[in-house]
Amino acid sequence: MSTEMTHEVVPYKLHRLEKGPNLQVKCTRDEALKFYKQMRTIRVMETTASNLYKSKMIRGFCHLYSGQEAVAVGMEASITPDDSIITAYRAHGWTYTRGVSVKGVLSELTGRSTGCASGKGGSMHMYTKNFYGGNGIVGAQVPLGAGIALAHRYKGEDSVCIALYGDGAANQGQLFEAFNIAKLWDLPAIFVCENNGFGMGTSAERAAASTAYYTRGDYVPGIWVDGMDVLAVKEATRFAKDYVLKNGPILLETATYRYHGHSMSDPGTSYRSRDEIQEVRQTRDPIGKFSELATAAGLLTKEEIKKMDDEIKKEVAAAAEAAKTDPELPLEELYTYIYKNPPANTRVRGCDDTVWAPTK
Amino acid sequence: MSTEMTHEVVPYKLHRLEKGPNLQVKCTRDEALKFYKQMRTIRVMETTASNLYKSKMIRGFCHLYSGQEAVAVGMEASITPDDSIITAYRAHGWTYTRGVSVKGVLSELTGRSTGCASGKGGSMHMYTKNFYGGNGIVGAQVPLGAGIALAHRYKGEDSVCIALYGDGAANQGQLFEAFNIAKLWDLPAIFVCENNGFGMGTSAERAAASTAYYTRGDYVPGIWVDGMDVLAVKEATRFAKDYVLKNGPILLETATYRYHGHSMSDPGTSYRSRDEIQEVRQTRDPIGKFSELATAAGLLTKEEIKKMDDEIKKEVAAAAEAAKTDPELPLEELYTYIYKNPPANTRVRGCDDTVWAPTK
Amino acid sequence: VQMAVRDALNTAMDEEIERDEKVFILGEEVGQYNGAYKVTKGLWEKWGDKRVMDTPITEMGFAGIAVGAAMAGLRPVCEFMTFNFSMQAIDQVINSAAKTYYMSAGQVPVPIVFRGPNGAAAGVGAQHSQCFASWYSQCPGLIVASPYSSEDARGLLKAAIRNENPVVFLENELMYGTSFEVSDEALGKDFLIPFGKAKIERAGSHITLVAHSKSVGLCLEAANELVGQGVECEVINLRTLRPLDDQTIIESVMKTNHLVTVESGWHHCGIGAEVVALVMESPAFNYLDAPVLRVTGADVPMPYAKSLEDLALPQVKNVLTAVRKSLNIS
Amino acid sequence: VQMAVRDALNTAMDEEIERDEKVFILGEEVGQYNGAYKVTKGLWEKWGDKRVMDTPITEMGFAGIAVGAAMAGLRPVCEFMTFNFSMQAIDQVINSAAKTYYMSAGQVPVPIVFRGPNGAAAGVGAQHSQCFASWYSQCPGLIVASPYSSEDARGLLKAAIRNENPVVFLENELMYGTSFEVSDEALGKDFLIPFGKAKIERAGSHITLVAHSKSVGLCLEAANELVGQGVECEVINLRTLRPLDDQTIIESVMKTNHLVTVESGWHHCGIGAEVVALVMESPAFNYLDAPVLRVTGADVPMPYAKSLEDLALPQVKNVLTAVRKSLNIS
Ligand SMILES: Cc1ncc(C[n+]2csc(CCOP(=O)(O)OP(=O)(O)O)c2C)c(N)n1
Ligand SMILES: Cc1ncc(C[n+]2csc(CCOP(=O)(O)OP(=O)(O)O)c2C)c(N)n1
Ligand SMILES: [Mg+2]
Ligand SMILES: [Mg+2]
Repeated sequence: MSTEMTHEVVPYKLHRLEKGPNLQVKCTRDEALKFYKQMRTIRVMETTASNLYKSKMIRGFCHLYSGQEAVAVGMEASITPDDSIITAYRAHGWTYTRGVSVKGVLSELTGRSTGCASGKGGSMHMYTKNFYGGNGIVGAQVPLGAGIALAHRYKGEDSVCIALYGDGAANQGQLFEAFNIAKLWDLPAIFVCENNGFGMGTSAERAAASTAYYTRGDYVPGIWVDGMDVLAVKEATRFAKDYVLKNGPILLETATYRYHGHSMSDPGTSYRSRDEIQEVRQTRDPIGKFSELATAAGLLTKEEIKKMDDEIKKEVAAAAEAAKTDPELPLEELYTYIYKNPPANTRVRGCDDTVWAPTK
Repeated sequence: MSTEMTHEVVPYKLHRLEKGPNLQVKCTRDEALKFYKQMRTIRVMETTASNLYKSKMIRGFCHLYSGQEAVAVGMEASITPDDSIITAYRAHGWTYTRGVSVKGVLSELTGRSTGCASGKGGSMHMYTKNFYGGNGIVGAQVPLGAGIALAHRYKGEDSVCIALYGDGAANQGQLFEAFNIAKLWDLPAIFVCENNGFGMGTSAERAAASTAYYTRGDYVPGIWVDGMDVLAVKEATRFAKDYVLKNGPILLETATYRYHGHSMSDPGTSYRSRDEIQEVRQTRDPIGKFSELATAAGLLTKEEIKKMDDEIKKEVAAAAEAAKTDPELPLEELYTYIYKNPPANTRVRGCDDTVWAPTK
Repeated sequence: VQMAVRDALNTAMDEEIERDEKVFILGEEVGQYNGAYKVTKGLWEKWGDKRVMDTPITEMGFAGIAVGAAMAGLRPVCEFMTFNFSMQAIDQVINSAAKTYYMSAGQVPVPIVFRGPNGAAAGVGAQHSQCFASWYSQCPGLIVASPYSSEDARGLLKAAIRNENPVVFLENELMYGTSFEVSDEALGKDFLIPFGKAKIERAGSHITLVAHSKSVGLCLEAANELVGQGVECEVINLRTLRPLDDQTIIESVMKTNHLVTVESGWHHCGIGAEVVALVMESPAFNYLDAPVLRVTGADVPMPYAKSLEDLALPQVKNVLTAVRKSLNIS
Repeated sequence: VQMAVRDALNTAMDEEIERDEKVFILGEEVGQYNGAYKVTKGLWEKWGDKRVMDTPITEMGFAGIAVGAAMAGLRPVCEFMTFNFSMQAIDQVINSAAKTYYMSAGQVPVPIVFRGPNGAAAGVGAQHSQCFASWYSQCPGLIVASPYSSEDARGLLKAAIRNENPVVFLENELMYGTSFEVSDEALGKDFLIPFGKAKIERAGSHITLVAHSKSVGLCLEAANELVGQGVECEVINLRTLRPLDDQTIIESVMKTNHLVTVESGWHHCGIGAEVVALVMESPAFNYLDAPVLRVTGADVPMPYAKSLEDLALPQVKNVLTAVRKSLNIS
């Protein structure tokens, strides 16, 4: 078995940068194990979420991350838990890579008290240390992310904030406002466009006058990176983190794809063909591609992979079981966590004037 | 006396354009008379407004256009009354060039019923045919302008809409949203950044990570033009109108300057020096420069100019007199024009529940 | 015939597009995708790009464009995928659409409809469940409609599209699939419901229930239950929130002497509060035999978990509690 | 000593910046220009770029950045040049600031203050004169303060900056220059006014006047005039609009049996409506000897012309009219 491989990534495209990330990316065996495991876990978790949704255990919106795993896993690989992340409603994968257990994610999806937001947040609103959501308003997380970056710099920390948004979100005006301020103030913010080709039922081309998202920051330098290649993402993120700590913001476009519909209620096949999805699955799948690479290089064996798959399946199945059976919060918790440290005698009004509940 | 002159303008800067407006711009004697008269009238009108403000006849905000006259006059020269215009609160000059009399403007400033919005709008909110204000919300007029352009195209008219905004406004997110849609839909919109160097007390450099405003539309082509030269503005506008009718939106940056403070309450000298203002007045003044040019070319004589100046002074003085003495609307008009065609018996509530006024 | 609210809205738009060539629809996914909630289904196929325009996800931009187009003489129907996202564009609704006719002393009317689902859907959490009824209805210059039934939906939407003023049209996602019996008259191409007129959905003599949108259904259910107790509720469907039909409310209260308001938004400065205040200031005050009570959404951001969500929204039992308290029965 | 409201706000911020290094101010023209209305005068010079940040004219962007910074542990004071412009950023205030603590089940508090002048100034027209008191106070998760006097301004702003929650702090431009006598206590560095507690500005036994911000002054003036008629008004300065101090209002009404509310915003779903509704639902209802009356801004967009503007805003005479009507005197 080898202990390290070197992989040549699809060339980056650069905007306002002389020099980009390395084209040759190293990967150790430990990394390979970790990347594979994380990506596969997200995939299985999302498939499980899809099933839970179909059996009506998950309600409302449920935006799955399948197909985009390499972005979350690759980025996490180049940052530390002290760095911060904020993303949109397509948040399950990120919640997991930020350290929440599969059970914490799935139980949140089923609205259980053991969910990572105690069932108050749901699919779109998950949080953990240095992970600020899970925001349901397209684009709103981008200025928030710039603000988190500001806080890192203000406190004198050597940390960065990654703010993620979709190709659809890329046209939102508040992004451009955030880019401008981040550049004026040289904030350590990495703005990441996860370009999965569609914003709901609208293809990138129908929504954007320019789909070269890595250039849309104008005066903010940008990099296009193959978002289906975990190693390319990892290297671009390493470069970006280093860059923003020295120079202020940068923009990454990660070219990726979503396999499922926009949310569970969207079959996802009216605006693209099943063939298109199939083709991506076969030729660009981040997990498939990475395991081929790692086995070919002798970093991982098929057996190891099989074993991991089995373990992951079991872990996720157990988590799903808990997510089905764990209790929801007791009803009185409807009225808690509206305010931090409310005055002792505060009462919250319920749906009629006979209900005045205590809070905390 | 000559009947025409040719003037070489300061070179345009082009963004995503192969070919720009002509560098040699012709000007007839009739045009010269008109341009001079319009620019001078605006200047005198604004000086008069400043005096009316100081004597407390004008209240609230009052944003003067002095220094920027060449932009309004030059643009109007290349469009027709069927084309549309929308601008921000710095609207007096535009209201005049769109066809409202000096009296209509000044009376609006003093809140009189003879004002062009009957005194309901005030300094920031003036309107007339194909002139949609006078908008007080920085940036809001830009999507509105794109919508007016849409209406022209929808109705099959060969008309365009000019939407103006300041250098400060140029960072507002909704501009970028409007640019994107205008480009996707190829709307006949000319977006014009009147760069007068400051947004209130903030210099362009302190507010914008890129002050090359003519490039800020990214995929929207742009032209920088000397905004102190009425002929350059005229020619660029001719080019732009032709361009947008064929190709969709374009962006113009007109480099100009404001002599007064941001609004009357701002002395305008804490963030720039008196010398700076003086220097612009002496070397770049749009009226001074144009009259030099026209007299040197023998298009106008000093005597003619003097005569025009006298007439303008008189006209404006008479308008100011009316603006001081014309009546305000009768009080019952507080309650009119809230809704168009309200049901016959509609009553509007006043400040206490004994007041229920008729409306229309 | 039976007709779902979704179809009532859809046919209303279809007919108005046909009737007036100035009418067009724009918004996110309204065209090729047939609408996020399929309210515009088939319209793009039938009418094409000119009349049904898909926009990028840029509410401020496209709402501003729609308002500009209205100022220049068109009649846009601007869909917000949900009204939650109208907050991004609310300045264009309030400052550009609602105030311009007044600021221009009548020179620039703004005939536009802003429509989309308002308030809580199911399981969509705090950012996607807000009711904007009271915010929008606070602002003079706007008309605010909030249909309950399919008939309301058709008649109010057609009236909105033909109106010369900006209309905020608050639908409810949870009602889209609900079918109602619809009269022949309501199927007519010129079926218009006037703004500012409430509908008495059910006459009764003991207590008045005032509601809008989905909450009207709660009132009717509660009224049915109360019949068994010998209580006859009068149920008023407001239909329009601005202008509010104070007359119908006042007359009803003078008859029943008891009033409960029901809405799913928050209580604080809500529609119920306004109804209470207007009754106070009216001759009906002296006819009140008990204080007016409000049934509203709980004073919390919307939680995701089902049991909590249920508790955060008014239910029939809250209406019953309020009615019984008002009538002092158990 | 006498202190202008402007200075009360200025000293409060200065002291809080000094006290806690997480506190900083950002907004348009707050720094080098000393604030559009000079409320932040001298602070940039004293504290520098780190603590006082000038932003571009991009409310959504900088409000979002401020909220993000608060989520990450700082304590931003985000100035809107006026609250009219907060509409551009209102989604960040409501959806990001107010709801996140709840959505995260307590994991992400958002300690931030949004402040600036609210409501009508003088002669600035319809787009620059709106009162946002009722919109913001509708939303759970927010605290909404509305100071009247210099003491209010100091004590409430310091409390807001130290609070763990998002606070919307509604100032009034027309009051910035007004001076009030300020107690020694109020000059103390730790002078904090608790939220949810109204202040009885003037005790009286015949009628209760409830108001916030500048309207408190109208009530006090009216009260002075009425003394001559033998009428003693009790004037309640709400200070906080969310949470509302219902107890103080209720107790007062049970004493005076008459209530008039006064505010400069529109009546429809306004603060007055909420006060009426809460009184209705309280034991005070049975103590009312007359219906509660509201004095509010006229139901129109704000006109520019002086005479119309005067008529669009509540004046002492409107308060007198309402009081006399309530007491049935002339
Ligand atoms: C401001 C706003 N407008 C509209 C929506 C509805 N919406 C939710 S997701 C979405 C599509 C976003 O697409 P993209 O940014 O590409 O992200 P992806 O879903 O592909 O991850 C839309 C329109 C919203 N949540 N917020
Ligand atoms: C959304 C919004 N934010 C802030 C303001 C306050 N304001 C009015 S004008 C102005 C400066 C605008 O500068 P610029 O766009 O350069 O135009 P100029 O005044 O130079 O013509 C500001 C901050 C406003 N009216 N609207
Ligand atoms: Mg996408
Ligand atoms: Mg400027």
